[in-house]
Amino acid sequence: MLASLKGLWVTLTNTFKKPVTAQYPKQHLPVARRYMGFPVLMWDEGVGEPYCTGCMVCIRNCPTLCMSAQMMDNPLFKEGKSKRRKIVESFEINFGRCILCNICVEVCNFDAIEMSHQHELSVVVRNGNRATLPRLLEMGKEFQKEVGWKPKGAEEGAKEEATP
Amino acid sequence: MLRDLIVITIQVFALVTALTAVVLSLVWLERKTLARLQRRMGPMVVGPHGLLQPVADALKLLVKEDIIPALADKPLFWLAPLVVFVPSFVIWVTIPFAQSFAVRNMELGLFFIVAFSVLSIVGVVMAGWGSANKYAVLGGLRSAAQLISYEIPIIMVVIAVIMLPHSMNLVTIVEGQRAIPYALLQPLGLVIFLLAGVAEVGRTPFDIYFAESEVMGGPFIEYSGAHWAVFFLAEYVNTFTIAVLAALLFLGGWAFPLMPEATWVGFLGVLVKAYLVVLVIFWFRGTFPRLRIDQLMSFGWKVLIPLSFVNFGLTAAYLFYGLSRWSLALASLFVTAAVAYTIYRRMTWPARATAEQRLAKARAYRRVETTDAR
Amino acid sequence: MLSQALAELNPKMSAALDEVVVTVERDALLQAALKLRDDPGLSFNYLMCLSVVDYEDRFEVVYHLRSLAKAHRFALKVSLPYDDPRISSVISVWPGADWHEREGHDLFGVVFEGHPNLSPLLLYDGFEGYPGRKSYPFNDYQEW
Amino acid sequence: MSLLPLGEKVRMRGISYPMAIDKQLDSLELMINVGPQHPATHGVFRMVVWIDGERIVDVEPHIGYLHRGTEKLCEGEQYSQIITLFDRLDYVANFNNELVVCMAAEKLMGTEVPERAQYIRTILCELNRIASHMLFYGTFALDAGAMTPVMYAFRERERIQSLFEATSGARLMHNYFRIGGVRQDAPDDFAQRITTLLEPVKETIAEADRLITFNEAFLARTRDVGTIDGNTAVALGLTGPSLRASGVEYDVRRTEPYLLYDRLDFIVPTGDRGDCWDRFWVRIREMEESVRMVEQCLQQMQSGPIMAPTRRIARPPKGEVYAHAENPRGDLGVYLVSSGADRPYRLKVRPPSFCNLMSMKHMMRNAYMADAIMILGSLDIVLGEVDR
Repeated sequence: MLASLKGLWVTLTNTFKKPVTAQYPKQHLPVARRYMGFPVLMWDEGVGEPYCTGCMVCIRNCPTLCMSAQMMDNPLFKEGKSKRRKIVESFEINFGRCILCNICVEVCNFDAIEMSHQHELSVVVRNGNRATLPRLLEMGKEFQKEVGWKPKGAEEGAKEEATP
Repeated sequence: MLRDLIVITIQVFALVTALTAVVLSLVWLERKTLARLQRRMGPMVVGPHGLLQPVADALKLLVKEDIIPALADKPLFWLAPLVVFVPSFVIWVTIPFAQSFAVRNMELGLFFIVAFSVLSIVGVVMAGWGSANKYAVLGGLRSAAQLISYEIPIIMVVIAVIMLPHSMNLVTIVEGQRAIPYALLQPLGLVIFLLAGVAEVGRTPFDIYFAESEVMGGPFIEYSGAHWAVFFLAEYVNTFTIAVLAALLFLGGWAFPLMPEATWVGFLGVLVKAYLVVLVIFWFRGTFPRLRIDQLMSFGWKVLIPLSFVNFGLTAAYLFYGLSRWSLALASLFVTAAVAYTIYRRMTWPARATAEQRLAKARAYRRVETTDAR
Repeated sequence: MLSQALAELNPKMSAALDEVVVTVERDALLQAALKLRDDPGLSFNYLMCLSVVDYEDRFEVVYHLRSLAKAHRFALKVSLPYDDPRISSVISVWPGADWHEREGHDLFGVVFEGHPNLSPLLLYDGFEGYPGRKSYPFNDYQEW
Repeated sequence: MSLLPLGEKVRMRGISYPMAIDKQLDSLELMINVGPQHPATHGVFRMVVWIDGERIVDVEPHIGYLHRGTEKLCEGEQYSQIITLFDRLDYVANFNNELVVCMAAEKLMGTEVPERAQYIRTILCELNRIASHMLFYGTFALDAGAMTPVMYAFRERERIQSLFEATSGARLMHNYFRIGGVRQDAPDDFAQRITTLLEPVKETIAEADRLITFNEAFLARTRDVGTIDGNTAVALGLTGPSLRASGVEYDVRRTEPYLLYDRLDFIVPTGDRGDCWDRFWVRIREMEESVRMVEQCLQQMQSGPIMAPTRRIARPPKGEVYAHAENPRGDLGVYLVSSGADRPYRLKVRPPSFCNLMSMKHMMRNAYMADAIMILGSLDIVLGEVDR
């Protein structure tokens, strides 16, 4: 029974240590900088339009076929305000299907789509979480503000800062 | 006559209320204790530090739909919770909390308790059979075997305790411990009583008949709502009974040296001791894995029952030859330690030895490998 | 060594990257398997993987074998005609082939003769068709 | 009461015959469905158990409740997308799974993976092994009835997963390994984080020994339960720690070193009886070895490129390859047939849990009902991998 006494001692010593759990809905643990939440679209502050041109490369590469998009001529290009000839007209991501694999971000040539830190998007309806362009851009702006996002083309070679 | 009836009704009502309050506190205490053992927080939301959580649980259980399986044996299914519940409450009629603080102080109090505590087995087996569920049947059969075998060591230990003050009256037994608690005279008895008591109420490491990972709740698998709540209540009342009995029989109850003899002090003393024993039971639950049914039986029949006879024999020798108290205490302690060491030696020792051997072998193999590579 | 041991069974030897591949006739499979396991020089006692490959004109059953004592491995292949995919079961040689063969039967419809119980393993009872085959439609599932 | 009324024909083990009644004892076999929803089956797995009292007469496992057709799906996905599918096979050892499919494709393409990427992979795989074995340690103790170890084990798992999150961006489904390297370089404080992480892990492993490994009740439950000797284990195709517990020293890291295991100093703990306790003990010791390996890797690791120059869409040449690696659960193999396209022609996974589960029947013969749960737990199956 001596080994059992040892076991009792182990649990007893643990009793007087600090609990390691967090009270979830009240207390949110911080996520890492690289955390891959749901993908969102980025907003180009300088021009005032999304980075996304609706080129569909992410859609072709998505393993679960959770996105769809449409492209249109960019009105700002005609006015000479933007360098983008085409711009996204509509974009939809079904967050219920998305598996957060980061492939869309990797294949994107325009830094237009990023994995946000948003991960608490539960709904009660199947397919009830389809995000359209305005919502995606809204979430994207939030994410940009949260992490101080810059397009990768601008910070080439610059390393990501370490995370808490 | 009528006055007696009213008094008894009030007393019983008070008892039931008090026990329900105790059960609620135990539920909270268990959840918190286990949480702390596991470095969690436990219930924190309902009330300060989750104090009202058991109340919320109880309310939830009462309003929950009570499902009865279509193929269940309905009379058995309905009666089983009551058959488990009533004996566990009836016992309390004779348990004193202070010198003159019991519903009925009986001369054969301990006999009454032991006799009634066996009855709840019937209820568990009824629940197992009546649920029309194979897991429940398995659990019911297990419980019958387990509970009956573990009655014997308890009874033997209780007899050894009775021998010391020559009385079955709990008040007399406690008063007999004014000088020295029986836990110091019979440490072996206390250990056996605790182990067998834990088995009797079916808590880990002896929760075999409703082991969640094997028979998924055993006899109680099909119960829900209020029916299940009754079982739950009975389980906690039984746990508390074992704890209070341990406090009364071994830890000196309300009688401890150098304390005022006021009733409320005694009452508090019993309560504190009982809760400490309960904490130990919860601590066991947080630490040990459970045994298998055949191991449980062989532990009961081959270890606990012989040991309880040894305890009985030691006490008898002490009384017959009029030996000193210290000799009984030391002999009892020695037997306890020897048995504990034997079990350790037989189980853990060989395992440790083989583990060392194997590691040495694996390390030797690695050394050859690395020299070859170079 | 392999070719010697399997000489009378008419093996075809080839190499794929880092391992030896031997193809035998399907009638010779059991014989070859027994020899591979029991020959002290080979002692392929461990069946790592049993895969069925659908080449649309034929099936190939590939046995990846390993010898734990000799620490070598190779692949044994048997080619089966598409319309008659029968092969003898190697469960008597390597009992570990049990579920692999049931899976092959399940998904590809290859019949392993001599297997005691070829009931569906991964699919439910009464599933029609062999979903592992190339001819089984791919994308006609419905989202529910 | 509807417990098999007498005189009725009963279907047992696929055969229909009149009620089996033991003439001497008047006992009959009771058929029990353990699962698909049962706390001890670790997922949607069902075993039909015939018991005589508490003794198991026969057992028939049923799998396939989680069959997603991964192999078929792989034939329709590009190589980069397949990695996401492999994450979901063995969902407690994701990095190890990703590694095998990457290794298969790299072998076929002849890609040389840069050293730093190899180190990162080794570290992550070993950490994932610890995380996976921690889960085993917790759930196995939970099967045995001890409810505390699972909490301690998950505490360490959480620490490891937080590191994974900082490295790959996800706690479980990482999609981090790429054909030819890894997706991103490890964060700057990678080494330092791991060093701080390993201290409590080591402490927890030692705690496991004190708390449960040598506990008398635990030993009683696991010693000489579900024994399987080495030869039978090999014949049945048992792999990984379960095979090594039977005394067969087969570890892919040792016999066919992949990644950087030939540079690391580690031992392969083996058992000798092949019982549940041996399987448990081997896994606990493996955690210790993994900790040592991670420490060695951290010492040797240097900066450098993390991706081999590859094309964006991998197109391995025509051919076939069998790659395998030592997963926490055993030897995971991938047989990849390529037709030169950007999708595999056929991809067969040899999941270790699948092979381990097969031998369950052999171990459970004549065991007790409670032992069945322990045996199943000691095999440490992951149903995502068994059913694919």
